Amino acid sequence: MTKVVILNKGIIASIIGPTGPEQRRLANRVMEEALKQAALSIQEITFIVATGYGRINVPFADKQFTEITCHARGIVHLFPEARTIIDIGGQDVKGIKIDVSGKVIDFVMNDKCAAGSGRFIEVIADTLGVSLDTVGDLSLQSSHPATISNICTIYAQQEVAASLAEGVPLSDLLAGVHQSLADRICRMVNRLRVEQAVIVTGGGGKNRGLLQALSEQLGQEILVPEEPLITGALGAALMGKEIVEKARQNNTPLETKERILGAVEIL
Amino acid sequence: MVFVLGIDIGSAQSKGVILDDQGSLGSFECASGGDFKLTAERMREELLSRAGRSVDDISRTVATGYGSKLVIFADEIKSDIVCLAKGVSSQLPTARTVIDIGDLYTKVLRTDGNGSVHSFILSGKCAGGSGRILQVIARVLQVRVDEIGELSLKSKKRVEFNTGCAVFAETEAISRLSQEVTKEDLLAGLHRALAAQINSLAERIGVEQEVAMVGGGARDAGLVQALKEIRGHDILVPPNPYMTAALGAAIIARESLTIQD
Amino acid sequence: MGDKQSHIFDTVKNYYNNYGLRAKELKGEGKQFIGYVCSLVPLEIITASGCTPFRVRGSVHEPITRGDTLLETIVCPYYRSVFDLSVKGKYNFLSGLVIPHGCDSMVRSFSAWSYGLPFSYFHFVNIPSVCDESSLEFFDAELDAFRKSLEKFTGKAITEEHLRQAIRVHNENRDKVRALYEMRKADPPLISGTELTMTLTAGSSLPIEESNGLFDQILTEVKGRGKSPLKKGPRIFIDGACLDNIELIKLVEELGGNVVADTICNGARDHFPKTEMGGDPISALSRRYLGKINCPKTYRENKAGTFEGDIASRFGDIGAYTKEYKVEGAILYVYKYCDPFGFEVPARKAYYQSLNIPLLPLEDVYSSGTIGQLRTRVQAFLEMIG
Amino acid sequence: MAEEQKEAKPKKRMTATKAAASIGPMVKEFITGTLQAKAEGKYKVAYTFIVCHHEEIFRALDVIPVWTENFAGICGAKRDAERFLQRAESLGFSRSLCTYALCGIGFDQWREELGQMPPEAPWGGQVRPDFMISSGQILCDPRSKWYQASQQFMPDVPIYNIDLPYPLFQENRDHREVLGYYHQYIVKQLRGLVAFLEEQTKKKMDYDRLRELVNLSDRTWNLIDETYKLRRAAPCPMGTGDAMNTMVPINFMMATQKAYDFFVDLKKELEEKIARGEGEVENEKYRLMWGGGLPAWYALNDFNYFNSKGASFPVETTYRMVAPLNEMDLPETKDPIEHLAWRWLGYWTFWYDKAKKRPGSEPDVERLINWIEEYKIDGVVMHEAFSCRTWHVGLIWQLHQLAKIYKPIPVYMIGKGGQKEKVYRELPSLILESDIIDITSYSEVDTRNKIDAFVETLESIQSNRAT
Ligand SMILES: Nc1ncnc2c1ncn2[C@@H]1O[C@H](COP(=O)(O)OP(=O)(O)O)[C@@H](O)[C@H]1O
Ligand SMILES: Nc1ncnc2c1ncn2[C@@H]1O[C@H](COP(=O)(O)OP(=O)(O)O)[C@@H](O)[C@H]1O
Ligand code: SF4
Ligand code: SF4
Ligand code: SF4
Repeated sequence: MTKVVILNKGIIASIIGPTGPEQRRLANRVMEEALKQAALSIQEITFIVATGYGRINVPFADKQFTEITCHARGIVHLFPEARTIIDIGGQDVKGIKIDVSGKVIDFVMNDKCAAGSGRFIEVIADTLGVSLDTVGDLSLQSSHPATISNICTIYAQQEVAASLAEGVPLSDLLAGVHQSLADRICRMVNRLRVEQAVIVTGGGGKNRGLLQALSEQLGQEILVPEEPLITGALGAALMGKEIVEKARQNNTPLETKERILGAVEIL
Repeated sequence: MVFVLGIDIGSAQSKGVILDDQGSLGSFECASGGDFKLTAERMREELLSRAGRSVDDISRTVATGYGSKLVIFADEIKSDIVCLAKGVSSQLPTARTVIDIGDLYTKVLRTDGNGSVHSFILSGKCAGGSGRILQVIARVLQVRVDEIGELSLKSKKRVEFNTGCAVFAETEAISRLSQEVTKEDLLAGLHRALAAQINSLAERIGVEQEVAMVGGGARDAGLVQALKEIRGHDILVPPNPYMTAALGAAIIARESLTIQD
Repeated sequence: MGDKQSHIFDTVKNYYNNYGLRAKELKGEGKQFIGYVCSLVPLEIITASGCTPFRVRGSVHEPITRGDTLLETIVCPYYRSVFDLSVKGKYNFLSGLVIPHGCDSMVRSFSAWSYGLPFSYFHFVNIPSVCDESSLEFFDAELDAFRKSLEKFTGKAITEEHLRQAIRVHNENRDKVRALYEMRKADPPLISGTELTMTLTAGSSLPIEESNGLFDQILTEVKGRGKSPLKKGPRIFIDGACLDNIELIKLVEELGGNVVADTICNGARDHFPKTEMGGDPISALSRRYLGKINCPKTYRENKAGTFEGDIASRFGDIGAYTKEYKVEGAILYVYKYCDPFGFEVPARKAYYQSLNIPLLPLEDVYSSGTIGQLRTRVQAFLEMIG
Repeated sequence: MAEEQKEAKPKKRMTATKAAASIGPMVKEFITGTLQAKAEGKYKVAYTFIVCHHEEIFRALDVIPVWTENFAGICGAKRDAERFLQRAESLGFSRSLCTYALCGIGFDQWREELGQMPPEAPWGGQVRPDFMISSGQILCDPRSKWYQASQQFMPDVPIYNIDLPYPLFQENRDHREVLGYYHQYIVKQLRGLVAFLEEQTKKKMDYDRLRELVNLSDRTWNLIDETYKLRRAAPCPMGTGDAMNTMVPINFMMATQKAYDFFVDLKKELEEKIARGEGEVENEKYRLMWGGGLPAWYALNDFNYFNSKGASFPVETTYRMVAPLNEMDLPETKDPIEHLAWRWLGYWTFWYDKAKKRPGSEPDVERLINWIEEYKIDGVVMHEAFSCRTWHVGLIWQLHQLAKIYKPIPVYMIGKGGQKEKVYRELPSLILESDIIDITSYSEVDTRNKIDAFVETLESIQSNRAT
């Protein structure tokens, strides 16, 4: 998904692009929409920061930062008490450790295997024919989470389909899937020695079932921003704002790109 | 006259063969769907109707494949390794190494031409090296899976493609397409990478010639070609590589009848 | 970089990309090359025998295929790649191969190497895993056995004089490497990490005298530089085993870091310690290779009785280097399935923490396919410390 | 996940021998014994590793060994290793490292953090040691690195690392040329161990007692060899599944009278079974060799699964950590330390001369060949445990080599023109893949499918051979 946040004093536009791999490269459209919402032209934007998987491929961005820095920035802005951030995205999951001053001091990421990312849920939801928006609440109805014994997304997909045919309730399967992903996430972020407050962000933060499983397995309370999808983009915007302010203070020129809304190739 | 059935319930596709003393009376394939029991029933009906026979005419049924345990009317369940060996040796008696590229797993086995297996190996816990990735990419390219072989053979400039995860292959393919890589070159790259992976699996049990390729992946001329290039020798593909395990199952059914006689 | 100036780096690049180029040429002239892996093979003995030591390396760009025929995938990926290239015939110009007891992967695969490759000479050097007087005595004997086996192979005696001469030129080589590292102390460094690793790698494929010549030229070139090839950025230290492909270092530098020092096997670990001149040469060599090469495979007693004291004595060289080269951040790069380094990750982490140097631990599989994943991690790390 | 796995605890495994069934309580007693010894404080307790062949030294000085591999194995067999592995992982250790070590380190760190045993510790838990004896064996890095890593969490516990090399097999060299200085070195290392233990226990080594203990274990070595050779009988009276239990006295109890007596009893039991014609399986159809790899401890029931298909395992290369001393000509010596060093070298070089005589062979392959003959083996099964390189690298190569040089089973097949011809084919083999104690790497369905296919393979070969 592509998200755009336009910032002035406060957020003046925030847009979330459509899901699905086919749309990932249409990021420029999302930008257009955001500009429309803010009633601005791209020339009027002072500084543009890109983040996320496709950050290097955004032709009109003036600077790139990784999701780790941006999520941390965005989250600390929203939750100054944050010490541990778990970002559950479609490509990967990251754990970020923050110190008292809001600085990133350590982080972990999973390897490139869909089984450890939000995509796992997408694939299974698709197999079960339920929409992403509903998986969380559906799974919370379960009292007997199913055991998902396969790790690989593809094998798990097969397993879930077979269990469904055998009559295992949908909610139990979804709960099982959330347990399984939460387990993998936990194992990874435990390397950071999780401390309160724990914030979950990224698309996974919209999934209440996953959040509950995570909270149980971590043995920690979890906070979620109101709009978890945009914290990365928000952080990027905040980073941009800082750069602009610093340049103004020091009276140095801003290095910017040509403001052309070209197509974006997302990796 | 005896009639036997061989039924292979795969994770994606189910395959069946009906045989009499002389040879095959027909075969059938269909999607496995979610309910394997139902699929098996339907498979039996289709095969019977193709051969113009009724359930009572069937002396023996052997089931194999991912969903074989759900073929409740089967007289015996056999592992696909043994069925593949039987199937291949009936069609290609000179084959000593058989590579089966299925939907979830790739399997390699060594046989002696009589249908005996000497050793075998299965791909591991990651679907990245099996046939599923072909389906995934076909969907991204918006072509049918049976078209990708021909397309790949047309490639002039193969790209480097990391197979890795079967799920993320989708994302990678999309990004490549947006970099104006052609479908043909992309497929050729994918086939090359997949073939390399399959080859190293095969090498782990040692490859003896001749080599036969079967299963869904063997229908893919691009993949077969890529493997030939990597191995530097020819590879045999039986007339209907998809049916090999089902055929083997049917042969086993027929053989066990003659032994009992 | 001016045209004339970059000439010598073109040579380096050529040797780096066509690894073994010079060996193939010299083989035509009748020179014999003996391959080796790891920092624990006493190169001086090979040089003294009249043969040329040649470090066999892997390639992150080449998928491992034939190697998997004979070697389980639970061997560390670096070693599998080296093996794979070897069985594919890439190093067929070698006359022999020496493998030390560096780790389990090396020990357990020795048979697969010695039966799977066409070389006429094979030798395994046992390396003690502790370092006391009796181990040194044993190692003396083991090195003497190595010397004898090479004598048998070449048909020529290896005299003490040969050994002393070899020690001298190898020490010269080490001095030159030190001098090259000196060039990294400038901020930004006068030589990039990418250039340096490429240079050392190229050097490990050449006869020692040629390597000395090459390093001299590089030194002159770099000293003459008015300006660094890099922009000023965080000064990064690389810790880990063998990193004979430049991809990671290049990535760090592309993303704005300056790689200024290391303790990798084909870097400081291998090139810094020198062999004592004078005295019995074999015993001097055993003291260098066992005593001075700070490899995690060698156990050195925790005399302090406290954890802090222990890590300070085990990793003290890291502390010294990071101070000397004004390091601001470190990357600990460990291969999956590597036992000697893998078991030290938490202790090393704690040590960097005690130095107050931020650390990025990476576990990787020796394939260019993971560069994308590494990119995000490295960039985030640079952002974190920047 | 951990909870679910605990629920799925397998049914108790059936053993074929009474002796194997008696092992469980023995191990339990032995672990409680270490806890008690520590509590009483009379004797010193030491962490240590198996297959070092010098336990006589510990026993002579009344040091109580705690076999850390054993404890990890128990956690695995109880399907309760996951929480310790996860703890080690969260400390920064990679799962690709030896999971025995990870389990042990995870447990130790937890115990140190709590100042007491972790909750519901298996069999009361692993005791805090007074010191740790690492062993830098040429075979195994973890055994040299493990305790060093544990020391991070108990820095006051000293380590003594004893180096135990042996000359690696090199085709073009007679190992006798170097045995001399190897022997000298090992002797010095062992004396170093004695000195360390004397200092720790404040006792003097009683060399007469040591000599007696060495003598006892020598006799036990020979007795074990005789006992295991009884398994050549058809049907085979005891399989590898049981041997994974009877390895306990070999590896954890050597140099005790109890171990000796255990094998006296086992020998008697096997002789009786053979006399009655009783096999491990009722109707022995296939004789398989466990040709390499430590077992998956949580899945020992797979052996019963093999058994249920008529397959018996008369021999295994794993844990047979003794060799017949009467077939080695070890130099005579009165000094027990010197003897231990010779025995060590004799054990590791046992197959060297034989291997030299067969082109393309090497000791591990040679052992397979010999045992295939002696135990009349129909197929080879190996286990590749992903986390241990020591015993699991080289297996594929050994199988390749075996196939190249050893083609013992003639098979008739239809050749050109419908003629039956005699061909020689290799032994069928199966490599199972999972781990020693990391259950997340194991899939029962996959494993059983592989076993099914393998047994069907054996079946079809037999029926071909019959025709
Ligand atoms: N409405 C939703 N309800 C539950 N989960 C969602 C929802 N939307 C997205 N997700 C989850 O979030 C993931 C995508 O997260 P996102 O942060 O957008 O990732 P990325 O930035 O890598 O594309 C999806 O894979 C899915 O698991
Ligand atoms: N014509 C074709 N070209 C390429 N791939 C194909 C073709 N037909 C099937 N496949 C691939 O083969 C796989 C199915 O193979 P199959 O042998 O039926 O597997 P299984 O028996 O394990 O279910 C599918 O994943 C699909 O990608
Ligand atoms: S295990 Fe499955 S999800 Fe993970 S990389 Fe492999 S194919 Fe992808
Ligand atoms: S990286 Fe580690 S495992 Fe690999 S060869 Fe080096 S020491 Fe051995
Ligand atoms: S032999 Fe294997 S399982 Fe045992 S300690 Fe060594 S690495 Fe671990």
